[in-house]
Amino acid sequence: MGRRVAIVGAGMTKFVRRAKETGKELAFYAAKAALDSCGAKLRDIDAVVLGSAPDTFDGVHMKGEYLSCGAGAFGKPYLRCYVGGGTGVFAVAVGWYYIASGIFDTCLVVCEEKMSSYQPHPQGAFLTIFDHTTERPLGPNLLWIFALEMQRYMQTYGIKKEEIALVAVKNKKNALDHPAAQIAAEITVEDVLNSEVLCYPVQRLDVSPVSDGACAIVMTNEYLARRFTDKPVWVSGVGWCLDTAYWTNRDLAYPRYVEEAARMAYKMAGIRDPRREIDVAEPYDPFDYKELHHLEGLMLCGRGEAPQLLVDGKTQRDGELPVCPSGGLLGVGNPIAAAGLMKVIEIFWQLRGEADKRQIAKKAKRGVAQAWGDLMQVGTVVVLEI
Amino acid sequence: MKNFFATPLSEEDFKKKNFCFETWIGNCFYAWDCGVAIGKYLEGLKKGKIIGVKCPKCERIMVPPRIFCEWCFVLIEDFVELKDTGRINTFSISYISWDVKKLEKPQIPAVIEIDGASPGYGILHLISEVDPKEVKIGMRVKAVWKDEKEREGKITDIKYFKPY
Amino acid sequence: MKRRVCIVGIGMTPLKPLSEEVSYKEMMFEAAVKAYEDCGINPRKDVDTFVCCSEDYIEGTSIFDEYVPDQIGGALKQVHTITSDGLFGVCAAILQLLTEEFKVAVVEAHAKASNILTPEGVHMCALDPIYTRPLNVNPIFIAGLEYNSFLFNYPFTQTDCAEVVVKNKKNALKNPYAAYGANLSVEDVLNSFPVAYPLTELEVSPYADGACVIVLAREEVAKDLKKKPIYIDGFSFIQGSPNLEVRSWEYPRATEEAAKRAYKMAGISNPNKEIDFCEIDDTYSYKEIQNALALNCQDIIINPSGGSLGMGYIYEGTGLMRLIMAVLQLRGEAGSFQIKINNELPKKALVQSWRGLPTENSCVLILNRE
Amino acid sequence: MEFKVNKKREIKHHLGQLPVESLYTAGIAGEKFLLGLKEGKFLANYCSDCDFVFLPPKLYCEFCFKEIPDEDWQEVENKGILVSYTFVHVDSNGNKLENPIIVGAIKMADTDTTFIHKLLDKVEDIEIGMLVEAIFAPKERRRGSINDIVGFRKVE
Repeated sequence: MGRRVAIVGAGMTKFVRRAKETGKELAFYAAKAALDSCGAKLRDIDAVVLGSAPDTFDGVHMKGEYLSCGAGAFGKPYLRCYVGGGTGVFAVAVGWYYIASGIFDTCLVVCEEKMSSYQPHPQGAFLTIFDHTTERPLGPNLLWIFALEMQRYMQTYGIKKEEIALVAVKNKKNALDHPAAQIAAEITVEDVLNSEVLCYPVQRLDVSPVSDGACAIVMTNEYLARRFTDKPVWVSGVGWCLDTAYWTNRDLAYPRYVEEAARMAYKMAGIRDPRREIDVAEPYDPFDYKELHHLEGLMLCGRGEAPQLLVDGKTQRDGELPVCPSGGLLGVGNPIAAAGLMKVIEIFWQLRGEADKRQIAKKAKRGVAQAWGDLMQVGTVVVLEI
Repeated sequence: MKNFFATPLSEEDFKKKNFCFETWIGNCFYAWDCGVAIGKYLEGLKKGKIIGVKCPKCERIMVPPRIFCEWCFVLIEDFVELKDTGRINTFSISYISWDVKKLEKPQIPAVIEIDGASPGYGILHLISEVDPKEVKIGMRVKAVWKDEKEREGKITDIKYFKPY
Repeated sequence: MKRRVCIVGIGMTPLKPLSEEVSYKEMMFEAAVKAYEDCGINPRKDVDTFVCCSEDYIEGTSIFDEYVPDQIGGALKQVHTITSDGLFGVCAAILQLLTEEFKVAVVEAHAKASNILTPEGVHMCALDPIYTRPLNVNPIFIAGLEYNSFLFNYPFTQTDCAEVVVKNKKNALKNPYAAYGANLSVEDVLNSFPVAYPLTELEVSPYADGACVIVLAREEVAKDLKKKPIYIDGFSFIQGSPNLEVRSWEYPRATEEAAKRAYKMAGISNPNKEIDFCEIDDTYSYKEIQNALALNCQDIIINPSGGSLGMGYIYEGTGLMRLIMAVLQLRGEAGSFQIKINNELPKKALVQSWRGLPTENSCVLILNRE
Repeated sequence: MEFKVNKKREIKHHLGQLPVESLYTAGIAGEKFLLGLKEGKFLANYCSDCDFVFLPPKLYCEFCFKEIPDEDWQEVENKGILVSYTFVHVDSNGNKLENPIIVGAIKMADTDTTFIHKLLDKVEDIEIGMLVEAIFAPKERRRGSINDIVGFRKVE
């Protein structure tokens, strides 16, 4: 194990459907909030990482360059990393390697997404994630791949829609306590099952919204951490893995790329038995079944067993393994890259006991955040501990 | 003390445009080179055939074709003709188009494992000529081709797959 | 740097104006196979992390990083994209190797420039959507403003800049990987179409297709591989401002800052004496002179490969191609365009790149044969 | 490595596009600035920590990240010095232009930035260092956009 890396501060904007701010201004609000949270100034920062998903959302080519001033990168080393939807959590891995390399002592990690710029509907941007020659002419919708994966998952393990709907119910309710949340609500399983069928088996309330927003964290090496905070949270493991682009050649029932990413992160963190050693989890939940799918990929339960954890109430905030106490993407919102970093920030706050009304019942020492992206292809995992 | 900034605009605001803004329609056009493997694939489609490749090392038969095996990392030169039948690996019933417009008649996208390819090797396509309620995972389907004269070497030379 | 990182393998396709015989995947595969053969490794077993450099608008695909793993041997492995020039990707790989969690890293960048039917339309989308794009002017105006400001503020003439074009295109004639070698006169350059005064058509690097892959490794691993490793003594990458109003028009200040840091890391105090040659950004003729000034290395051999003016501009691959050309020289494998310093192979080289308009940034690497 | 496969094919390309239609908000600082232009005014703002005046103004100082307070916004005079210019002979689609578009970088009075816009003078009259001013579109045609300025012209 190389050098220890800490997260010392975090900040985020409110997640909204349409923001008046430019992408740069959103990035600034988040970055500034993160710096302020640990009394840091921009001059204390050695280097900057930006995470942001497709350029077509913001509608700016070379969007990393465009956003750099809002991320505080002027005159500093700066990279924009990009692994589709997995970017938000992956950006923390880049921050980790900035510092663990010994080259930089501090860094600012900023993730931004402004989806509302894309007209007439942001989902149209997803047409072009499909292969230009062999798939795009069929007119695919983003929901197709989710529906195809959900169907495969349900069929393989005999999972019912009612069980999956419980994720949406839990997360939207959890989000009621999140001050940045976009679509927090008290809903029932029936509401989900009766909502409009978009792409069977995916229904309206199974899906996270499109959002604008930004998140940021401040990372330092172990020697500087206590200069900024009394309660540094350590990045004890990071992992990522990209599966083949030929998604129609894979079994979609199980996210093996998440497992590979988790194995990398757990090995680094010295975790042998994740079920016993992880206290709280923020798996990626752009769709309700995804939370379950990812819990399995993270090896926090056996394959096909995640729905039972949920039905038994074990993943509630007062349960054995609280899952998405923030309210997740389904409740807080889904400005793609920013949503991933929001999950890392939630674990950061939970471990420090600063999650206010969302604070989980058990005393948490170690948590995991995970994101996912591309053509159901990439897993990114960060393990934090206090 | 945590602050959460951002100034929300409503759908109404967006309709009325009561804020300063600019619009832009991107002028971004491409002619992607098909190359060896996809070129062969499209030529095959034009002839009413589905072409795959066989890895010389692991002997997996894969579709869509590629000139490398992503698992063995070796060059593939062996193109093989597959059947135009297969079974549904997974499917959906879509009531919206790619740009979120409502569809009168739902589309049924599916991953179809092609006969002759290794198990699990499928392609994305559409299912039709069937009541959506009848579609099942594992169902056998066959390609419905466009007329030979209309085929142009595109994935849409197969109109859709139908149960048989 | 206490722990050292080396370049152990290189692979590239010759640059061409068109490459319609292969797809982008097949082009990347060819470069990757060459790079792995160059150092004798199997990517499925020996590589720990892959970095790909690409931009969605250039590929015409959103979330393009989806389509990179298979053809470089990275499927179900640690692969990520850095949306920047390949040289920045190299920095990302060096940082990862320095963490000691990884032993071998691969960096890939490529361009299918010929596949973009509307390069100007794509480039327009990079301009600020509120303050600059609505003026509806071709982004090349930024180069025109820089060039004019440079000539006004520094003791150089347009002829000096045209000479850069003549030199680089001539160097490219000897380079089998170059697409745009030519024997031109200064007059030919000055009299070519005035794209954005004072910039003429021949002073702009022409687009090309091609792919580059390099393999990096930690010193202890590098020793056991096929080729003599080329050490990285220093590296730095610096961002300027994306806002044109804050941009430095007459001088590439990001290059100066990046150079300062890279020299410090490499322990170089007099680059003109200590470095044997450099491969630097020459996207536009004046850029080579500007960058050499900021790097303080005007007196050494610049762009013996022909630069991007002579070889072709391959978007994010441009910086990586500069690096590969420098590695060929240091290894003594440059053949027809090999340079010698006092009858010996060069020992130290500098490589620098810039991401092109409208950005303001720079990346510098210092290479050492020993 | 050599490809032994036959590379001769009838189908070479697949045509397509990246359909991107965007609506960009001007943002918090941008809106204030553009509404100023609509009134024929140049609003700039000042970072007191960096002693730097931004035009167009910013929500934050990009050098030090200070959020610039309202009291540090000020109107600046419609007058500036040309620091660089270029004649662009290709349009935004790459087609050659008979009459070039002239673009200037202008340092407006009391600001530390260079404002980018078109120049309306004749090619032969333009020189670095000349004093220029913005020509605004007729009031009824202004909508809060950078194009509320038609261009800049030499001050005689």
